[in-house]
Amino acid sequence: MSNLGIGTDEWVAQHEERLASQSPLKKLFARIPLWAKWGSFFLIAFLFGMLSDNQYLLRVGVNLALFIMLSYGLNIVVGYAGILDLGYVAFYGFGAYGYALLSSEQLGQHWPTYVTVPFITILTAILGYLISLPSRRLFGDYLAIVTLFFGQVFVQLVLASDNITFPWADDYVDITAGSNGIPGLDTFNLFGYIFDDIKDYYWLLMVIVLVLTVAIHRVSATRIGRAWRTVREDALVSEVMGVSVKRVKTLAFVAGATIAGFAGTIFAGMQTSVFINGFDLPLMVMIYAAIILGGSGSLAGALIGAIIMTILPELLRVPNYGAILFFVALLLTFFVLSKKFSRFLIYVVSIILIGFAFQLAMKAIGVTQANAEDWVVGFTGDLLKNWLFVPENRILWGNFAFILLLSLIAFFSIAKPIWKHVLLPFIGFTAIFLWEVRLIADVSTTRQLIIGAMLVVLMILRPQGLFGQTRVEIL
Amino acid sequence: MSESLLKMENVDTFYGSIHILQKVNLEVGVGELVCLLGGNACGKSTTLKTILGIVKPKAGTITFAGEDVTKVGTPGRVKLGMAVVPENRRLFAPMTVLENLKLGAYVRGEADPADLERVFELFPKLRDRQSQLAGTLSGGEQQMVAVGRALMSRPKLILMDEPSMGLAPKFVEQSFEMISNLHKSGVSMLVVEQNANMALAIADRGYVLQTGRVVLTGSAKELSGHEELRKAYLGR
Amino acid sequence: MKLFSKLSAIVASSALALTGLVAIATPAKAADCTGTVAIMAPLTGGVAFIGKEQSGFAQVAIADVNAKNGSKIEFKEYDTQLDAAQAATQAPNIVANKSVIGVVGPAGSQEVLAVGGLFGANDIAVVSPSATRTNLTAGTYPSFFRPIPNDGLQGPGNARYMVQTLKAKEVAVIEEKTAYGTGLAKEFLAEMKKLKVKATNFAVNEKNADYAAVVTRISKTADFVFVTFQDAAKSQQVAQELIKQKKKAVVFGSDGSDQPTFKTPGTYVSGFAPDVSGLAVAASAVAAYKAKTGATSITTFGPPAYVAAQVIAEAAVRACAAGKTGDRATVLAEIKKTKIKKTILGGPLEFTATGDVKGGRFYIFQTQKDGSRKSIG
Amino acid sequence: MLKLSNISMEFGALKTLNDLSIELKEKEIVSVIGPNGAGKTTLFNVITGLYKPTSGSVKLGSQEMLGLSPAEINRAGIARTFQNVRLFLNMSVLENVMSATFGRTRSGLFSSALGLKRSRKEEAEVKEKAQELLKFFGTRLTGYRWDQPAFSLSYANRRRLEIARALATDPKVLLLDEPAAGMNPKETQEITEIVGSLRAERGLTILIIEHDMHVVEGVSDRVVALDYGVKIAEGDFDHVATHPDVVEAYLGKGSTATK
Amino acid sequence: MDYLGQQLINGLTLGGVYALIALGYTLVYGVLQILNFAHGDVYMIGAFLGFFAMTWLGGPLAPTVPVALMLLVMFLIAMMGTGLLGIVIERFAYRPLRNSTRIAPLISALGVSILLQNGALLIFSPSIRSYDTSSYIPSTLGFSVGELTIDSVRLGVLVLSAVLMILLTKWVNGTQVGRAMRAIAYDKDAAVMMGIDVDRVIRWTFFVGAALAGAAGVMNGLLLRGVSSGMGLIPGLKGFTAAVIGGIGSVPGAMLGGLLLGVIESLAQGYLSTNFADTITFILLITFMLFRPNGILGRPMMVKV
Repeated sequence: MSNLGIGTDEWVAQHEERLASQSPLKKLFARIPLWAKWGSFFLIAFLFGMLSDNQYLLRVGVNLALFIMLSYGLNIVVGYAGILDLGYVAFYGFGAYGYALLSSEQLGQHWPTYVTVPFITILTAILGYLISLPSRRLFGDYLAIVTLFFGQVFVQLVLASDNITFPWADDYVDITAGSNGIPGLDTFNLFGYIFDDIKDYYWLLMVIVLVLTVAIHRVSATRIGRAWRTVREDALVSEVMGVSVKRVKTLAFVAGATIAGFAGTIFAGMQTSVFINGFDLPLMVMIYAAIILGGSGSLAGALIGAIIMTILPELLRVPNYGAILFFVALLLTFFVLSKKFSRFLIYVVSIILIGFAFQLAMKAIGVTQANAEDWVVGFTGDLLKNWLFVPENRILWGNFAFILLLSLIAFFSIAKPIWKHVLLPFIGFTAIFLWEVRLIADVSTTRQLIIGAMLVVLMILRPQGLFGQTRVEIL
Repeated sequence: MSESLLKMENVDTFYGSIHILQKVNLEVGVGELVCLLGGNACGKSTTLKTILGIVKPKAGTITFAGEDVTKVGTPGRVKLGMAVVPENRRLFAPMTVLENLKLGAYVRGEADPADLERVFELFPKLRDRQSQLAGTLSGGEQQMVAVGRALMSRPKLILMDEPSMGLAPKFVEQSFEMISNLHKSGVSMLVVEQNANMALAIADRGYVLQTGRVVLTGSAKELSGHEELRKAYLGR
Repeated sequence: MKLFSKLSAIVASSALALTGLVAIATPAKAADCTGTVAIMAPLTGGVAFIGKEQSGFAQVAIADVNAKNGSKIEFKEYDTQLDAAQAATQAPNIVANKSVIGVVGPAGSQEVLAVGGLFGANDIAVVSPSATRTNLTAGTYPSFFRPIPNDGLQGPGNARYMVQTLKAKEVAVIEEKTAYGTGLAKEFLAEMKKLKVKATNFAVNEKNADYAAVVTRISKTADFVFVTFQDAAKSQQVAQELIKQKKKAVVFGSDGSDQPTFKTPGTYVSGFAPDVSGLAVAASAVAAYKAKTGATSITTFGPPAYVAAQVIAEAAVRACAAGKTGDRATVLAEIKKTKIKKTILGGPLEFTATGDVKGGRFYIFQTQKDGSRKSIG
Repeated sequence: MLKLSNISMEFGALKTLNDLSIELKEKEIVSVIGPNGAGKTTLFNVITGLYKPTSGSVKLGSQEMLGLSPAEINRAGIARTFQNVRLFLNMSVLENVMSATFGRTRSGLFSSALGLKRSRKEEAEVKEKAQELLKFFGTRLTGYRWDQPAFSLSYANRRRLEIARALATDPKVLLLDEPAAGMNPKETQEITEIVGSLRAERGLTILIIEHDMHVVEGVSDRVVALDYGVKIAEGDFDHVATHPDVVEAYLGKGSTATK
Repeated sequence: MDYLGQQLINGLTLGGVYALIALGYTLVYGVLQILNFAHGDVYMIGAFLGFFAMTWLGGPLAPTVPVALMLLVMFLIAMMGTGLLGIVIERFAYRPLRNSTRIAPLISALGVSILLQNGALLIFSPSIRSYDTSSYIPSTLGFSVGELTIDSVRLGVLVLSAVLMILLTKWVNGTQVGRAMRAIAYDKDAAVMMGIDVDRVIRWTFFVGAALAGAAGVMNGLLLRGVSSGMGLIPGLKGFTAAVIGGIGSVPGAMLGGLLLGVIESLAQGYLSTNFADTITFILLITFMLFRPNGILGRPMMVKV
């Protein structure tokens, strides 16, 4: 009776248990020092820059670096300070258009790069400050919508400002060239060094990203960073604990805006043209996806998220990569769902059998088979062409398969366990059929479908993002 | 002990990988008032959630009113006759008192006027306030609405989660008086309390929970006299 | 053990996938005449209908050329979402792909601006089926061609027809703020100014959905409403709304409106083919396209893409005949010599020195009571 | 030290505080009791600047607090805890405490980003201070606990952490809102002792809201009883606890049972 | 005066459509506090379903059934279809995330939006469909008051959206499910303890919200004709805007917000520059939000300490 343990601290008692429940991989990863993880990323980036001359890959690298800057910036605003800023991408556009107007024939200005870039970056910071002023009064979703409006005002203003008529003037004034965009910008020219190769931008951006990483990491771990997070957690308490909430929020807003504006100037110099549709909601959405996938509030998460959102869509342009992703995901899903290896094998065999049965059935009812040349795309098609029966009217069959698959999955989710086992192989077969008949042939749409599915699945599996901590929120 | 109303047998509950309840056995008889005591994070509210079916146990069975309800969801259990007065009362503040009461009868479909009448008889104050927003009531009145709401589903068993928490001494007293009266009128109850002194004063029996295990059980009288419990929970 | 068996299964399945990958890495057996035509188009996103149709028609054209000449020319899609930055990212990818001999696209003038220089420097022909901005053929992009007339032809042409033939006294313009719509409206307005006819411009956002408010603004005395939409359903809406609001003005659509959904009787539309509906030369291509994609209708964006792909593929075949299979410079030179008697657009095709259609012109139709179109000029 | 004079607070027609005056001398511990809804927490909100009272004044020493922002009031030397424990749940225990030093530290965005010596030194000091404050609560909040997110703490520990966080702002006056709520008798006793030692060791002036009469009796120099925003009794514990109005409105007839 | 009247009618009809979309946002937000960004795409699917119902019931030029019946069936099919879609979306994309942070469902919703858009692209092909009703609902049908003309479709849209909104208000305020919905909105855990089947109520919420979007989709088709896979983005955004300026979570607020937005847009286009109309609309909305930070009918956020 004496060791009932009444009154001992419960969590202390469970400490060991919680430690033991961590997976070994996680522990191993936790043991690698921070600098080594980051270092390896920059080392790879460095080696790639040294070794590669592939213009396309370098361009993707530059896009990635710009995207990293954007997600770093947004991560400060959303991830650290918890301000849901849906107009963030306007700062990027502002930076780009600012640079464009001062470095092109549009207004006949050709300022030197070392003046334009700091000038525009500071101007973006001021803009960020001005926009944060009215935003101080607002919270949560109301702030989100107002920032969204700001973003839209920017887009609409740029679109409309190619045709400003004044009551006193006969002709109209064209400032931004509207939907025509501004082509023919000066590339960067730093004290005589002309950035005429994509690699110049690659190195420039690598240095910037490195510096930003170190700087943001330091800030986030110290006084200001802590204050940002307290504001995110509970602004009211933060204020009561002596944090000047308005100032700290403004600081986050301005810091994010500045980074975005800076990135914008580099983008404009690299691209040597700017068009407004590149600074609208779709990009905004992608940046959000990046930081949330990576784990909102985590610097590494912002980086990984940016990598996923930049590299994956590029990879998926190649049908075979898409196929690998699809089949590996399919196998993995079946593996996880079957729980036992033997059952997994049964599923696979069943799918194969269903394929042959389908073939026989189709031939029996006299459906004409499509010419293999018409539908085989990529290596999986080659592998499967003798097994998979593809009817002639592929599009129609594909559409039916699509709807059938969705219905099967819907049934699966509510079915009794026994029926689930029966349904699974059919789901698998329908998925493969759909993939080969319809999806792989239409890479671009498929690419979007995969990205969409990935966002949903990743969020369900890891709602806090890849590098995010489990969070609790009190509303 | 009389005929059993609620029975938990060897219940194990997990949050993720953390083992919260470990082989918990607990029983409430018809017409009994049982209290569940324990310190912070010992699993008291998890026990309550497990009984209500909000948390599903990994092992063990829960029987209620003669039926195995281990796999039954919360609505089903409420339909069978469980009702709860949650911690901090948890009224629907922006809704009227009447709406709150009607929600108590949710599982029965539309509320029965006779049930409403019974609640108003029990708490005449509420009758005048039925169209007032619940959030604007005083602490004691809120407690009445919470109990009234629980009664609306004609429960066989009322679960009370920390009825004294955050209340002024006077209201605490009223609260326990109310519990005691309800008990006397024949309702079975399970009361979860930090305030062991008061709980034991009105309960028939009690359980002490510690790190997810039932470490002590007995009649209220036995527990009040238990030396170690005294030292840990009852203060002086 | 459990973990191990799981892992091994994963490894096995990925290995299987990798073997497959290696298998396709080995090149297909070389045929006599090869090469890849890259298709740059907005295949997803808000205006996917443009890209999908262009790509579909281009594929049909390549298949047709292959069938006719026994060549094995392939195609590859590059999705740009009508975004210049994405086009610029894909351009070096296309340049790096040594088998690419020419590009169908990009769809938008702004994309051509972003990638034209790079392709020009690499002797890759760019044949855009829908980039109509006038200044693209100013000589800056030596490898740029388009099988369709430019805005400089359509805008002023329509203006003159409206004023001189249809005797318009007052005109309203609905300028859709896209690269296409703005460019065209500017050319049109400039000509109207020259002709000294009152023209009021209403610039509207592409994302605008309801044109009732704009129609209400249109003066009661206006004779015509010139619209520069890319989606004919919008032109139809404006036409119907004019009737509902009892305005006398008649919609005059640019080639973007040249689709069957725009069919209010009495309206006008300009297009670059003499008669789109029931054009015999185009029938088989249209049928093939519909069968291939499952589309139910076509717009004006598709057929030019057929011609663009045809131009490249045929040039490639001629290059092969000259023993220069897959040589970009030769293909480019051959494209300059293009001479097609009758394209599926209904007319002959030759290019000027700067890449425009030689003798290109627009045709004007009026919609009849039964919804059919009658060519009137 | 802290002087509230003639404070009235109205929400529409509702008067939550009515011409209330309370004065705290240096190092004094005063308890505020009263039924739920009597205006106790409103009083705290007025003192910390979250609510602007309709009339009255709040003075810390000779400095007027009304009109200052909550952050400024905090930096002037008033810190508080919250009735329903409001920690920065997703930050570590240590960070929770460190964050409260914001008003007493200087390093800005750039000096942090550049990792200047000044900022690193400050950071080290802040960390040391936070650890020291946490040690104040014995072993409950030390060791591996420092890096744990605050949401993983038990209810009682959250209350303790909240007090530590308030202390990190270097207050002269500490306002505690039901520090013993949700604690069992043993833990309650611990809190009582801690409150006592806060005054003894750190020289704090403390205003405390509490329902648990053991705590009130154990710590208070003086007790103020409120009902409907009006002061109904003031004096030492025994005086207030036996005051008929207090018994009627707050303690109830069988008040001894609660005790 | 006529001009103003005409513009007001233009604005109100457009606003009616916005309001129906906004209601879906507000219902879901009210109950789950998540922004269902896939809502605009549900609306798009509704427009497609209505289109197919229309073509199925007789070619666009020759209706084989009475027009009224055809319209009824179009709305029914679109609303049932999108309603079910709403349930499926909730089941797969939101339910697993119900206890995570608020921002996770946002991304999941984004994924659903991409899936729906591109799925529609795949299945419905990229062709732009057009509701061609001119032959059996003549453009000239309607009535005039002086110079003011109100055509039949606009009037129908206005009346139908008003009816749907009234029904919805009744549903939310007067039924057990509606009450349960509000209870969940305020305190989900407490609602669970009352024995409320939260899953079921949320399913209902999604069904009703999505069905309203479906109705809006059909209305949009009848009113504005063009239907394509990418059409959901902007109306979705407008609906969201309307919901927020009305006070998100408030049903009457969403209606007012929608109508207000429609009217502002119309007047900005009608009286000021069409070129700057969107800019002006957004600046007006920003100003409005600054003066009424919680929207028209949103409850001010209580500072709870």
